[in-house]
Amino acid sequence: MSQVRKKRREAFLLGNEAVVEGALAAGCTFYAGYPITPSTEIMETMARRLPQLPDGVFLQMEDEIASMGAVIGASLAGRKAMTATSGPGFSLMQEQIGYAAMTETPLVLVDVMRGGASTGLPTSPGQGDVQQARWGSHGDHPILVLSAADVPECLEMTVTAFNFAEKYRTPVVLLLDEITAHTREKVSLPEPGDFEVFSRPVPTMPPEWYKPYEETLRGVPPMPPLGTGYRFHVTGLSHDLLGFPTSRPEEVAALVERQFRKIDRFFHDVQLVEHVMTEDAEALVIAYGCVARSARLAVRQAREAGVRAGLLVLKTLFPFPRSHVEKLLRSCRLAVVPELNVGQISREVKRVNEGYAAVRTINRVDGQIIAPAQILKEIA
Amino acid sequence: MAEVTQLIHQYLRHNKKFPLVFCPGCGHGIVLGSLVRSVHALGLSKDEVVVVAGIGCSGRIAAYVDFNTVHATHGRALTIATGIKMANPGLTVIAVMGDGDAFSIGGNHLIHAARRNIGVTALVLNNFIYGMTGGQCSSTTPEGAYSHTSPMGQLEAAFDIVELTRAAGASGVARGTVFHVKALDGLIAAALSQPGFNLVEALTPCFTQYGRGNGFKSAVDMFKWLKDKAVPLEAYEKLEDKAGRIPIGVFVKRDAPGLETRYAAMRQRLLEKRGGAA
Amino acid sequence: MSASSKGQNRVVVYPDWCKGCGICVAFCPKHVLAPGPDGKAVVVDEDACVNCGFCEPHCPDFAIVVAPRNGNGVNGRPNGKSPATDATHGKEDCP
Amino acid sequence: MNGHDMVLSRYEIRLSGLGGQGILTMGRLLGQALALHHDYYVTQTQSYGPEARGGASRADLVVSSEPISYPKTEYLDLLVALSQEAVGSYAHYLKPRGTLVVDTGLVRQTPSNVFLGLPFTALATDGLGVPQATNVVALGAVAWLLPFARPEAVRKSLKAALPDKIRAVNIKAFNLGYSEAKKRLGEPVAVPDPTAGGGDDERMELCNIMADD
Repeated sequence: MSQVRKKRREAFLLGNEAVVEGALAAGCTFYAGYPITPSTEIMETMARRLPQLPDGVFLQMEDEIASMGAVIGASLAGRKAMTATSGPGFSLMQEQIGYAAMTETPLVLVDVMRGGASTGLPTSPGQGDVQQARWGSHGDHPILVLSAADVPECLEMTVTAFNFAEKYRTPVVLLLDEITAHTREKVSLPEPGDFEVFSRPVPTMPPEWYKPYEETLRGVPPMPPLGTGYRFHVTGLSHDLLGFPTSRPEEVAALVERQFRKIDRFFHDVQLVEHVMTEDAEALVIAYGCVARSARLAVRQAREAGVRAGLLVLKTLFPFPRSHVEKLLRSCRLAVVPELNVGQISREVKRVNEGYAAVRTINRVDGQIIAPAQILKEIA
Repeated sequence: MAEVTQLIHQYLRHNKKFPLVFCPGCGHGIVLGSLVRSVHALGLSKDEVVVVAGIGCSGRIAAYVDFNTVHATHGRALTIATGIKMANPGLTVIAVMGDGDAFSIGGNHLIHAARRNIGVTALVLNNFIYGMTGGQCSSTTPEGAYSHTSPMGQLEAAFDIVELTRAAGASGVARGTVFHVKALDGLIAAALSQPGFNLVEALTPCFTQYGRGNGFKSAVDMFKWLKDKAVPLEAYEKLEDKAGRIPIGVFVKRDAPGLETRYAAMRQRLLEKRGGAA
Repeated sequence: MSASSKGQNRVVVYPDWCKGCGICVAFCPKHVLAPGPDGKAVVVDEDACVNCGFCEPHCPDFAIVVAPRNGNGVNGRPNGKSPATDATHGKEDCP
Repeated sequence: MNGHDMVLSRYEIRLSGLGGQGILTMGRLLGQALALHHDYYVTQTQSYGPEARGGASRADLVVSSEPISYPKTEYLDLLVALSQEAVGSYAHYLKPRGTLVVDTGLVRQTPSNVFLGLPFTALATDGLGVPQATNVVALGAVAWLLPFARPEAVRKSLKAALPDKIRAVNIKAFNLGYSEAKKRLGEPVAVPDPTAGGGDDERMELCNIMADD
């Protein structure tokens, strides 16, 4: 993120509204969605903003499946497109997430997590969609999952989500929670040039030579908008370099391997974390989303009480930033993972821990945020 | 007539495997030919045509034609088509679907595509059955018909597709058959040239999965059945005994702009308002 | 399209693409086509063809071509070979 | 004039009342004024969902000179309660030296007799003839009571947020609340001094107050 900070236009925005500012700054011109609490303000703000753009398109679709379909269609036609939803809608979108991953269609999906399974707690925070964001769609596929903890970060991470989507030709899920989405804070409104903005690579060879799923240096094939002379086939079936269905084992394997490799090779680029006083930390908190804010206060309070506490904020949840976490686990005695679920990221932390540190979890699934005091109790 | 087949050859992807994947006597190839002839007749270039197909036998059509082709998820062809059309209204977007695609799993998308009158042509290949999965009943399987999932005869009524789509607000609704292929060419071409959402239902027999279990002796037998039972709408209305007869032709023809046109007009109004205020 | 073209047409079936569904055979008004030994359509009476326009668009597999004999041949090729396969053409030489 | 620059460490405010009283708007306006026209960090959250539709309504603000970690309120420095129900639900979240402000026309009972009160609804209804402006009258009082809030900043935020048609009456309502508070509630409330340690025990020096109008 290269954000230039200077005196500029400011606004007092909801996290959800900041997402829209980020999306527009990243070049998003297409939104299709279905209203659902607590993500609705994203859609409502898009409904006001997009028609004001010369080529902006806003669509309210009949359900979340259709929303994802429209977003995929728009992306194939060359648009930077997004949708937003919450738990129940996120479940409905899983089918199309897999399709986007398989066809390598860039898009951004913001999931504002609410409490509970099923209809659960529509107006309370939760973080129960973390593993679903990674593995919700059937079959092995790569995906990027990001998070944001405060309102300015909602804006920044939305830009990042679009950049990653375009750069790696992949669906990117930005996980927010009800607290982050519904908190108002001051945000500097982006001016053109504030953010580095990526757009997908397009083919530069004559159409007859274009192979839509050919290996490239980065593993990311160029992608022309529909209707520009490159007439190719897009399918969710396992496909060959030309995009046509294949079941030949070597072609199928090559496709899946490249799809993973295009992201695996760039872990250093996509795995974003923030270190807060971790250099000498004995007691480490690993957190993301609104819980990271509580953790920040708790860690400060612990430091004031003489405990060498530190905080690792995960901005990228998947691919799980293993190297960052592993390094800190080796140097601390205790790692505390507070989450608004029964233990979805702690599962990943434990997986990479390999006995270095004691891993404790704080889990809350009653629709209430984990308060700083609760975290402080575990680390102090 | 030589141009008929040779024309189609020009629109096929020559690196694809032929013959077509469809069973002997399947009407899908005929619809594919009809689609190609309609596009050709309208003088559209291959580049400006997008075919979005669903899942099922009909979905395989997309891979064969040398347009921009998208093979979507099951039932979702119209959603992707909607996104494409709104993103680039200059494209001619055709959603090719089967009866399962369009009326069962994608039924909601169909009525909403019709309601918002998005400028997409839905070409539905209705064979009354789920062919690719091996012959299960669909929401257009006639009452009483046999299938692997209605082994005692279908209890449920079939959708009246014309009334459904008409009520939902489509610009155009038409029905043709693969036996009446010249007429079908015309129906598709008319649908492609009319603004808004246009649905063409093409009755295309599936002998393998539907015909065999329902008293047909061969694919040819099913074509004969279509020939006998399908009646042009005007004649159908005059029939005294309509039982078992299928009206074909144009049922709905409204002059209504597509959503993409209305959207562009709204954007233009906003632009002018801002320009005027400035 | 009319009887006046009788005896002036060349009818080609590409056996590679024909699946032997029998539609062309069943509906040909002049019995130009008949099922061959493998079930695929063969041309048995080309001279009878009046180019009525049924078989070509009704062939689900794009395997039949009917063209005037005095024209440039089928697909611009004098012997009407399949553009995709160049396979042996149908028995258009049969009486 | 009110509105001193003060160093704040998590000053927590809750505005509460019934659905329809405009509590959420009041929270947004106050937050906007403090965040955009003062040098403070502000987080504003609010109640959503059936709770917000059914009866109770609340908007919370945390105001601080430092970046705010935990965005929700924990212990309130200021509670504005425009209904009896709100007093009952939230009074126990007040810090020991926190300030309770109630609508004396609607709240019959308070947990202790240490509270400030004005008949906001009556002021809006009888004074202005616009009962819908109750929230803005209360906002005026809050602007007076918060020693660090600059009334002209709140007015600016009000003007920016409201459509022309109702702007004038709301500015009037704001001024009414501000001047009534100044007249009847005494000085702005004390704000804990974070540099003094045990801030709750420290009381602010009273401000020199000049009426804005």
